[in-house]
Parts: sequence; C-alpha cells; structure tokens
Amino acid sequence: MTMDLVPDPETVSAFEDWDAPLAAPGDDAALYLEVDGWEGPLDLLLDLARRQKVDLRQISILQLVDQYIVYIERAEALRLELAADYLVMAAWLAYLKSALLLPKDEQEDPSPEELALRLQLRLQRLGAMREAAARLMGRDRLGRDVFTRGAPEGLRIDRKNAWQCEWFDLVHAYGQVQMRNQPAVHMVRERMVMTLESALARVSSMLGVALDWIELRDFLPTGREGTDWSDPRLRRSALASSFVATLELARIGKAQLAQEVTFGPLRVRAVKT
Amino acid sequence: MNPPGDLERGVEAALFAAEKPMTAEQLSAHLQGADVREALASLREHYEGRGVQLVQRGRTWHFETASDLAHLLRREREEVRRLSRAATEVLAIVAYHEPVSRAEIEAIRGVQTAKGTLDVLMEAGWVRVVGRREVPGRPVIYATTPDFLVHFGLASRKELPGIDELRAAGLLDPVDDEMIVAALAGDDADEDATEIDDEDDVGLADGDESA
Amino acid sequence: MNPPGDLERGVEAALFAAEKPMTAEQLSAHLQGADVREALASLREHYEGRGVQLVQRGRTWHFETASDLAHLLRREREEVRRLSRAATEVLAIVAYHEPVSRAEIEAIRGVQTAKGTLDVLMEAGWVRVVGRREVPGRPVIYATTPDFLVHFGLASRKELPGIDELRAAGLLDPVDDEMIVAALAGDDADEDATEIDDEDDVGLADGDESA
Repeated sequence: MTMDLVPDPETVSAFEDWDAPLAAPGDDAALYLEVDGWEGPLDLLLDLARRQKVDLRQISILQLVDQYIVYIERAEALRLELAADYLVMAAWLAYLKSALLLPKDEQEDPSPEELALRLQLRLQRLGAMREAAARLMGRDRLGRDVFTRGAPEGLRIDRKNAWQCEWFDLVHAYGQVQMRNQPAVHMVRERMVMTLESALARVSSMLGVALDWIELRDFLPTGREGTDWSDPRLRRSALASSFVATLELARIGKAQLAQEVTFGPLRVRAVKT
Repeated sequence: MNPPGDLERGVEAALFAAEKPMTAEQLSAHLQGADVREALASLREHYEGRGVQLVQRGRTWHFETASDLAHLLRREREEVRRLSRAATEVLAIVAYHEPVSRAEIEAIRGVQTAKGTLDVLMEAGWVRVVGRREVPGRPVIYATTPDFLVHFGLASRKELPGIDELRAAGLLDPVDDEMIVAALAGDDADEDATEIDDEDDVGLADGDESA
Repeated sequence: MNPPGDLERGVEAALFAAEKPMTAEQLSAHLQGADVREALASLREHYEGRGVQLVQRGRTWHFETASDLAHLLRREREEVRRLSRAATEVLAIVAYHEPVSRAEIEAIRGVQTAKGTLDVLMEAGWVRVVGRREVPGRPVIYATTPDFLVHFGLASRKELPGIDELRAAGLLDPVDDEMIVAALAGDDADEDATEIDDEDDVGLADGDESA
C-alpha cells in the first residue's frame, strides 16, 4: 500500500521519527532538554516507574512520588520553567503522599489507597498502550515489509444507466408543457356592490320624504326585485355606500348625521332649508 | 507439488511487487546476484494453466492475468435511474413535435434546455439526431427512435394521445385546480360564482330602479 | 498438482488484477454471482509457502508478498512514513479500545491530543469517525478502518498483539467519566475538564505550599 500523505505544516510533526527526541520549540529548549521530551507528567511518571524495574503492578507509589518530586525540585533549582501541569501533578502527588502517611481515622472518600491504586492503573494502562503501539509498529506492514501487486491491471466496472420513464409521466409532462403555454387569462371576480352613485340617489330621494331622524340602516333596499338584498355581502356594500353618500350629503349641507354612542346607530335627517 | 525454493519464492515475490516488468539481471540484483534463470523457468511452469501467468516479453518478465479471463476483469453495472422532469418534458416535446430543433424545444417549453438533457435522452436511446433544418444556422433536429416506441409500448407515434384526449383525461387542467376551488369555497362563493358576477350590474341597476 | 478449476482461476485473476482488497461478495459479483468461498480457501492453500500469499484481512482478501521475504523487497525509498510517538500511541489506543472519544484517549495518555494527530491517522486511512457517544456533549467517537487491518496484516482486531491479556488484566475496560476528569485534571478534581486549565495556577500555588 502506498501512502500518499501530503504533509500539512500542522500535522507534519506527527510524522517525525518517534524514536528521535521531540523537536524542542526554541524558547523552551532548556525545559525540553531537562524533561527529555516527556509528553506530560503521566509520561514522566511512567518513565520513573519503569526505572523501579519492577512490574508496574508492584511499583511503590510512595517511592514514585518521591522520585517525581525530587525531579521537579531539581528542575526548579535549575530555574527551568516547568509546564504548569507538571507542577499540578507534583502538588497532587505531595498531597497523596501525605494522605498515605496520615493516620487512617479521618480519611476522605476516595481513600488515598484508592487514589494510589487508580494512579497505578493509569500507569499500567498507558504502559500497556505504549507497548502495544510498539508491537503494532513492529508488525509486517504493508508497503514496508510486505507488498501488494506492483502493477495491478485493475478491475473495471463500467457503469451503465438504465433510464426509466413511464408512459403516464411522458404524457403528463406534455400536458404540463401545453398548460404552461396556454395564454394566461386573469379574471377579477366582480362583487355584488351598490355603487356610490346609486346610493347617493337613493339616500337623497329617501331623505326628501323623511321628516325626522331615520336610522341609516333603514335606507337600505330590502326588495327582492331582481336582486337578492339579503345577501350579506351586498348588504355590507349597500351600507358602506349609503354611509358615504350620507357623508357627502352632510358635506354639501343637505343632511345631518347623529350618533349617540360609539358604534351606535347612525341616524340621518334632512336639513330643512 | 514441490515446495518452491527460496530463490524461486524471492523471484516470485519480486516480480509480483514490481511496478514494471523486470529483466533477469534486475531480478538478480535484487537477490544477492543469484542466477535467476532456473527460478524463472520453474515459476513460469508453475503458473501455467493458472489464472495468472508469468510471461516474458523481450528481455523482461512480468505477471499478468490469463488472457482468457479478461472478460472477468470488466463488469458492467446497470443503474436504474428515473428520468428527470425536465428530461421527460423534452422527450414528450420531441415525441409530439418531431423533428424538432433545440431552439424549438425551448420555445415550446418556455425554458432553456440544458445540453445534458438531450444527451441523457440520446444515452437512453430514445432520441437521436435525424439531420439539420435547412434554415440559417442549420440547427440539428431531433426525433424519437424505434427504441422509444418499444419502451413506451407504442406501435407508432400516432398512438400518443392527442390534445383533446389529454384534456378529456384531465391532463390539461391547471395543476392547482383544486386549490382554486378551495379558495373559492373559503370565500363563501358557490360554484357558479362567475354566473352571478355577470349579473351584478344588472342586479344593481334593478335595485336602483326598485328604489 | 491438480489444475485449478475455472472459478478458482477466475478468483485468482480477479484478485491479482484488483487494485484494492476485495470482499467475497465483490469477487462474486465479478464472477457471475458464483460462491467463491471454496475457491478462496483452495487458493489460500495453494499459495501457502510460496513467495506470494493470499490473505484475509477483516472481510477482504488480497495477495501480498510473504513477510519472510521483506529483507529482499524492502524498498530503499521508505513508502511508509514513520508516525510520531503520539500518533502511534493514539492509534494503539483507538485500536485496542475502539470506539473511543478523544477525551478517553486523552484520559489514557494523560495529555491533550493535538487535533492534528487524529487527523494524520484519519488521513492515513487507519482511523475514522464512527459516530457520537450518547452522553452529554455527544462526543465524536473513533474506530479503526478495514485499511488498518490490511496495513498491519491483521485478520481481525482479535489478532491485535496481546489484546486478550490486556483485556483479562482489565486494562481495556471502558474509561469512565470520572477517570477522564481525573486524568485531565492531573488529580481528582471534580471540576469540569475545561475549567481545569484556568485553575492551573491556583493549583500550582497550593501545590507549592503543601509540598
């Protein structure tokens, strides 16, 4: 297998030779020299634990804590600027140590033994993965130790489209095209209305015969001669037109309008001249 | 079967992994200068009659798949695909109006027709170029193919329903017919609202007279 | 030696010609739907001890050179780029613990994992996103790919070196959330992982005093 990995500046460091010391960013050179390129405090702890040369399950946590703290103190004495997480770990280990050494009566939960056990488990887990990684990398790897065929002829798959269309879709599509092509006819529906002119004529003629106040509604036609005046839409139109007609008559001084309460009946009478 | 010797295995692996055919000398250089001729001969024999053969061309050697199996290395896969709405419309126009040019199709559809649409119809085998129209620009004209008739189960194009039949089948009704009816209903209108409209003026006039 | 049957020759040729490992189903599709399992088994046997072997990796099959010939074939220009220590560790964690979230990887390693590290593994085609864990935050979870098995010559994840022992020792148990928080905090802090960075300085001061 050929790996065509284009190194991207951000990820290129992931491809360094992992046996080589980590590249040290210039400013922190001293630190990196001192801590030997450990990847964080757990990494350093694991390395110290390995130096005890016992099974990770049997390491002495107290000894490990001491080793770590000595290490950190030495780094500090050398005025090396340690990354914060190394110091946090140092603080936590110091706490763990004192808790382990304290009399057992006022122990918190989790107990220091439990914490020590967890730390040990974490070191074991990391140790196991590190070992697994090394074994994985040491396998016969494709493209390095074993190879696939250098010049395969290749298998070709010729794709062919089997187009589907039904008779109905075809005919329907034609119908749609024809529909689109028909000249568009827009029709505005006429509504049944009473025009202002007819309302004006009607109101003024009725005012002429009325002597007293008459409610506007009573001006509306009720007859059924040819037109169904009971149609609510037509009645609304007639009322509106008659109202406007009355306003017009009032404007020219031929009528008086009165309404006692808001939304109350509108009454009309002729102005006596 | 005799197990192959180390040299033969080495030659086999080297030729298999090689990106180019190799000469005996090149192989030899890979294999600590060993004489590879015998190994090559023995390998060639081993692969005889198998699906893969060791072949010599001029001075170089390489593996290749047996020539009688070439047909296995290609495979055709059919993908069923539905014609798009645009393509269906174009096909319908070609069928009803053939022969037509692309400009005519566009005029009928009222929208531009992507070149790809006609290509799809030609790939499907339903439309073909039947010549050029003898007008300025000599546009290519299209018509349907016999395959088109077969696919749609038509004896001839005459079997395509005419406009009147389409209308009778409701295929020429406006798409949103139902929506218009619904809208009218929502307006309290009766079905024959249009008839009433025609009489409005009369009605009003009547009203005036009756007043 | 019995001459191979047509099906066996066909499978042999197809696998030789293929540019990528193939599943039995893919092979079958090339060979008129024939059941290729027997042919694969018989081919594998035939190639045993030869310079080229038929291997199964996950669900796919391919031919590759015998691993004991690596010294003859190892190419001068290294085609397999070396991974950083961080990347190999992350890869191992994904492989042995899959599916895992980034936080879980970080819990095991005790350090933050640069975004680029997982990207490198995904670009190499060895790791992929396989979904999200249905816990608060719905973190993305990662697992290895079929290519990972191919590259590292594993028939399945069961062949990962030492996986049974590690599992028996409880070292592959799921990393619970508490552990993750603890790991990222570098102690048993119950704050959220995100807050820990901000509090580093405080912790540092405390630590100095208590030490």
